[in-house]
Amino acid sequence: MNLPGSGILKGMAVTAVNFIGSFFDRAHAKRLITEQYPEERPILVETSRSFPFLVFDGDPEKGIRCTACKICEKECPPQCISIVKAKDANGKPILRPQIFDIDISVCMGCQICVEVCPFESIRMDNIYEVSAYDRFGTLVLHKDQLLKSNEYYRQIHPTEAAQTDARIEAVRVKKAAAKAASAKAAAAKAAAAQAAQTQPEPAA
Amino acid sequence: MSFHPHTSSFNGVQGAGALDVSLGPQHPSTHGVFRMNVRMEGETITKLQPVFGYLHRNHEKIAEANSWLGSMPYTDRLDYICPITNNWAYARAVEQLAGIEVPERAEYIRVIVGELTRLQNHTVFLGFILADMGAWGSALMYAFREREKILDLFEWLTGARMMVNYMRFGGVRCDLPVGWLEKARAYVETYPAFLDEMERLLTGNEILLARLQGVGILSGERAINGGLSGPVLRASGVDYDIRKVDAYGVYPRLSFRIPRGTVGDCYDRFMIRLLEARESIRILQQAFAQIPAGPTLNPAVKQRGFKPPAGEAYGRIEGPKGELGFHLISQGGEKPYRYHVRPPSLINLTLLEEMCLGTKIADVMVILGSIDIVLGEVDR
Amino acid sequence: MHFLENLPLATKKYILDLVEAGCGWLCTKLGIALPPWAMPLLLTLASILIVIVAILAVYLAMFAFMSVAERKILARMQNRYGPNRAGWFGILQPVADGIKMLTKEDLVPRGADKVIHFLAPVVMVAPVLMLPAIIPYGQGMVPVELSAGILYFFALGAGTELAVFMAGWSSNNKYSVMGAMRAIAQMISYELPLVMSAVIAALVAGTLSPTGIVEAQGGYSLGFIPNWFVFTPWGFVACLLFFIGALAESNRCPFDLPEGESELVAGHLTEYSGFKYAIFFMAEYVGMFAINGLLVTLFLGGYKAPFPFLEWIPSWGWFFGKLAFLAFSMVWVRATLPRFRIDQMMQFAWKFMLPMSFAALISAAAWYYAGRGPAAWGLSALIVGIPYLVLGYFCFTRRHTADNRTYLFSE
Amino acid sequence: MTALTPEFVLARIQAALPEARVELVPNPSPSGQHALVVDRRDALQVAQFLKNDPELLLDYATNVSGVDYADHLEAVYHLFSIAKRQGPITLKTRTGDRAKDVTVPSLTPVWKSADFQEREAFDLFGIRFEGHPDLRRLLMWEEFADHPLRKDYIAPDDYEYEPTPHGAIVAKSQAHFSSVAHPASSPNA
Repeated sequence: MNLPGSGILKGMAVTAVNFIGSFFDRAHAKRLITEQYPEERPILVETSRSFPFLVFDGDPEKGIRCTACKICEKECPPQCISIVKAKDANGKPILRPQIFDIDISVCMGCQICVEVCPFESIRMDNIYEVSAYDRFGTLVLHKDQLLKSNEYYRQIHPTEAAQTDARIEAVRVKKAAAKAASAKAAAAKAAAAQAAQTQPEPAA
Repeated sequence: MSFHPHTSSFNGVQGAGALDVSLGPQHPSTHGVFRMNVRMEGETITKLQPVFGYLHRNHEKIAEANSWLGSMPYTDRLDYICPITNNWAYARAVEQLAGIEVPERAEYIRVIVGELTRLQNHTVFLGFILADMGAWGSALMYAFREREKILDLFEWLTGARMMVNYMRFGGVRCDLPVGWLEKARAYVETYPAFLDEMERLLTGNEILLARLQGVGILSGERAINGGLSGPVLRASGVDYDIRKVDAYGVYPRLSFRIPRGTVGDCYDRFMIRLLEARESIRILQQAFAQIPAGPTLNPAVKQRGFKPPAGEAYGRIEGPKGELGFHLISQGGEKPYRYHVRPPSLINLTLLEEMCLGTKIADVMVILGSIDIVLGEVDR
Repeated sequence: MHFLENLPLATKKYILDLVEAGCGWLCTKLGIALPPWAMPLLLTLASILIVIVAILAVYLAMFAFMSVAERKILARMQNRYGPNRAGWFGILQPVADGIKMLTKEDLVPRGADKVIHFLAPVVMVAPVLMLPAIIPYGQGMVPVELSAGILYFFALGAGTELAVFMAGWSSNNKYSVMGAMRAIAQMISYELPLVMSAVIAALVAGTLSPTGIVEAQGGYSLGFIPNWFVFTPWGFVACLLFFIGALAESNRCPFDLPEGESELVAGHLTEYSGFKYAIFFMAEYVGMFAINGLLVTLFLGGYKAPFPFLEWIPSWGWFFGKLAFLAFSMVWVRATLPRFRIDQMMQFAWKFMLPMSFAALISAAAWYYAGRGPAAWGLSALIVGIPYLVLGYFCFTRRHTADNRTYLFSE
Repeated sequence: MTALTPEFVLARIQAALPEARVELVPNPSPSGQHALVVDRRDALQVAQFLKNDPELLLDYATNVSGVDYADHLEAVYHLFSIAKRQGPITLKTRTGDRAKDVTVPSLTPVWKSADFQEREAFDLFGIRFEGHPDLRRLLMWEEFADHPLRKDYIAPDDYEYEPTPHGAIVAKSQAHFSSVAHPASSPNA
């Protein structure tokens, strides 16, 4: 049987230990784990994700990977993506978005768009300071704001970017081989090779 | 609304000394926007009526408009304290519906993240019930300190601390990053020390004992009839844990015990969580040792445009708060025909009035805290 | 050493000399001949004013410091940083809080009784600011030397109950009324053990004068143990009872039922905002310092040093040091303990604290008449120890222990 | 968990309550959770039997959900037995139609756990549970008229839409808040 009051004393010993311990936790590992935000910034882990962005290679206009296939628009659970296909001078649709908007006030960062994209073109960013004064205008990101280079992608998600690059490279090699084959083959055969080139599903 | 400056505002008084108070939806300790209409005589509760719906967003309707995969991130937002187990319950229901096999490694990963989620839920519970009792946040802050470390693990694994969107039909979205297992194992090693600290701080404390023991007693029979589940059910002495009963995943290969109480009061509910957390550590240690290499996602399952065969299924898991089930009806299309969540938080409240009658208003908060609800799941 | 010890009194004397000289100079300049009674009267008034200003300044400074220190200490106990943005280490936080409080809109509910709603903070703060008058802060540093100082203190302290009830009732809010009801029940219940334990000290010291009680605790036994009352069995118990009673009287955790954040939102303060809230807040803290000051006076040897070789530290330094320790303890308790339930709180007062205070009273008498020697010490310890175990068993252990539970495990 | 087949349960019911109208509805899904559809007039009796029969002891009704089919509404109960650790048994009751004849008996007197869930089904589907002790809306507010989870439910446009770049929604919100100029609406609206 415990003396009445001993439990309270035991509890007070715990708070006292934490009180003193918090002054000796220089590494901020055990007790004082709070980050002093504007001065200390969190070191994000590689996989950390926030909002989507569009990857381009080299030139932001020509190197854009997105083909405006609208799969992400369809699959996005909160329906925050909006895409309009670009048209050439004759009014014929081309495989490039004219408009690509993501409303990040609606976006919930689930990265389903990333998983469903067959062209490795939409990826998750890790920015976290995206506040704005205007709820309606500023939080809709347009194409020019969304486009970020592959180098940036490699920088924020190195492992994932390396895997993506490898996949793209594999597809490119395959394509080149197919092209070489098709150059040799007859024109009729070329059409068949074209069909085989459809991109594989990305591994989810 | 009429305004009478010199009359009392105590409307709806029934009999001498009765006082109707609406506790919530804005109240410091209703765990969100929960509301209870309470009738009191003095401070003793004579009637209690929970009012729901302040966080209602018709999750089920949204899911019926979304693809099967598209509902996965929404399940994160049901019980936002433990999103991974919500993912798991949904994935398991869909896997039952479509008869999908899950690779072994994925099952182990699910057990690991699921038990980590249980750890963090029970940790946070310990803090919140103390806050409900008016302890000025020490236990809560220690709990959040530890939860932070588990959330860091989740962020590393899934990319997000809370809204993980991690499970997929037939596995998990991505494999464990290099070094994750070691970090997680090292963390789990430190966890018993934290539990010891919490026990030193709490379990002997006379005020805490007086506040918890004998409050809100619930018999096992009533608990079963009321459909209660999880730690609340087991605290009432019912030996029922879906991890054992349904033996889903790789749980049959892991050895762990199911603690259950003998009295069924708030103290038992409190202690059951502590004991369960210790069992979770055992499960985690075994899972760390046993996890095999291999694929983490069944390659036969097409996630995008997923179309399960027509039919219906009820799949459930033992979530940290109780039985989390999904009742799904497919008509073979890309969207669920019916998607129903069996929310443990809501159904555990069924007997709230029964537990609270005759207790003091301060006890109501403790009983509510001991049930451990999350409004995201109650109101959906 | 002597300079520091005498600093407050010397300052006062210096100011009075200035006043006297200044008045004399003014009179000769204006050619007025003062009547012989005028100058002593003037000096008395000046002296009173100086003391009032000094007390207010010290207590308000302590309040300001405490409001930030409490949050910092609490934060550290909870592994947080606490306020550290306003000024150096958050030292300007009280200023920021004050500006915020003053510029906040002063809301009065429509259905409130506006006059009483306004008067409640005034009624609260007036007696509380009068409490510090009788506490001896140092050697010869008593603002008002009252021979019945203890009586004065408790008589005034009871006034806050009225204010709390006024606040709760006038707000016309159910939470507020419930908080006020709780406050009345709590304060009246805890006044008894509080007064009883003060009576013990007064009985042994043989005086109701605070200075007399402090002087009764002077000297050392065996050359190094100070004769403070807290170092006797009865005094230790009475000191603890007084500390618990002080927690309850100043509505601090675990007796913060009137405010009962998790149940009653903010109790009687629910409908107060802005400056009125700040007044309540201030009154609470000043009241806390005053009652802790009394505790220091009654049991912790007032301004006496704990060891002979530490007597070079000025006496008022010791007083405020002890006060700081008590304030820290209150924060420490607040960081650790959950709140009582209303019935448990009442039971604790009437079934545990009151009998214990009687036991301490008898124990003190036994100690007094058995000659204060080791035998008296043992007898006195027995007289408080047995009731403690018996009452502790019946109040807590019999009903609530962690040991009487078994948990079944199934594989 | 020991498998408790619906066929077995059906046989038990028919043996004990020969006049009860219960039929087995197969479930084509791999889950194999075949349902027992009970005529609503016999539902309470059957439920009592299921709960108390010593072979079944289905004492734990975990889940109650409503379903909206083209011609009727359905209340689905998932029953387990804690005592015998078996289940689930899917029990269904059906309303006559979707408009007028929407009553089914409440099983709350048998399983208290159905209390909130039947209220939810009443709220979201409009199934009237007869004999429910306190049949009120659970999630929507009392004055709300419709039943949101019905397939023919039309979302009202009297609340503020979150603006998205999507033309249809933007147009709808603009129609409602015609005075609000909407920056996101320019390309697609």
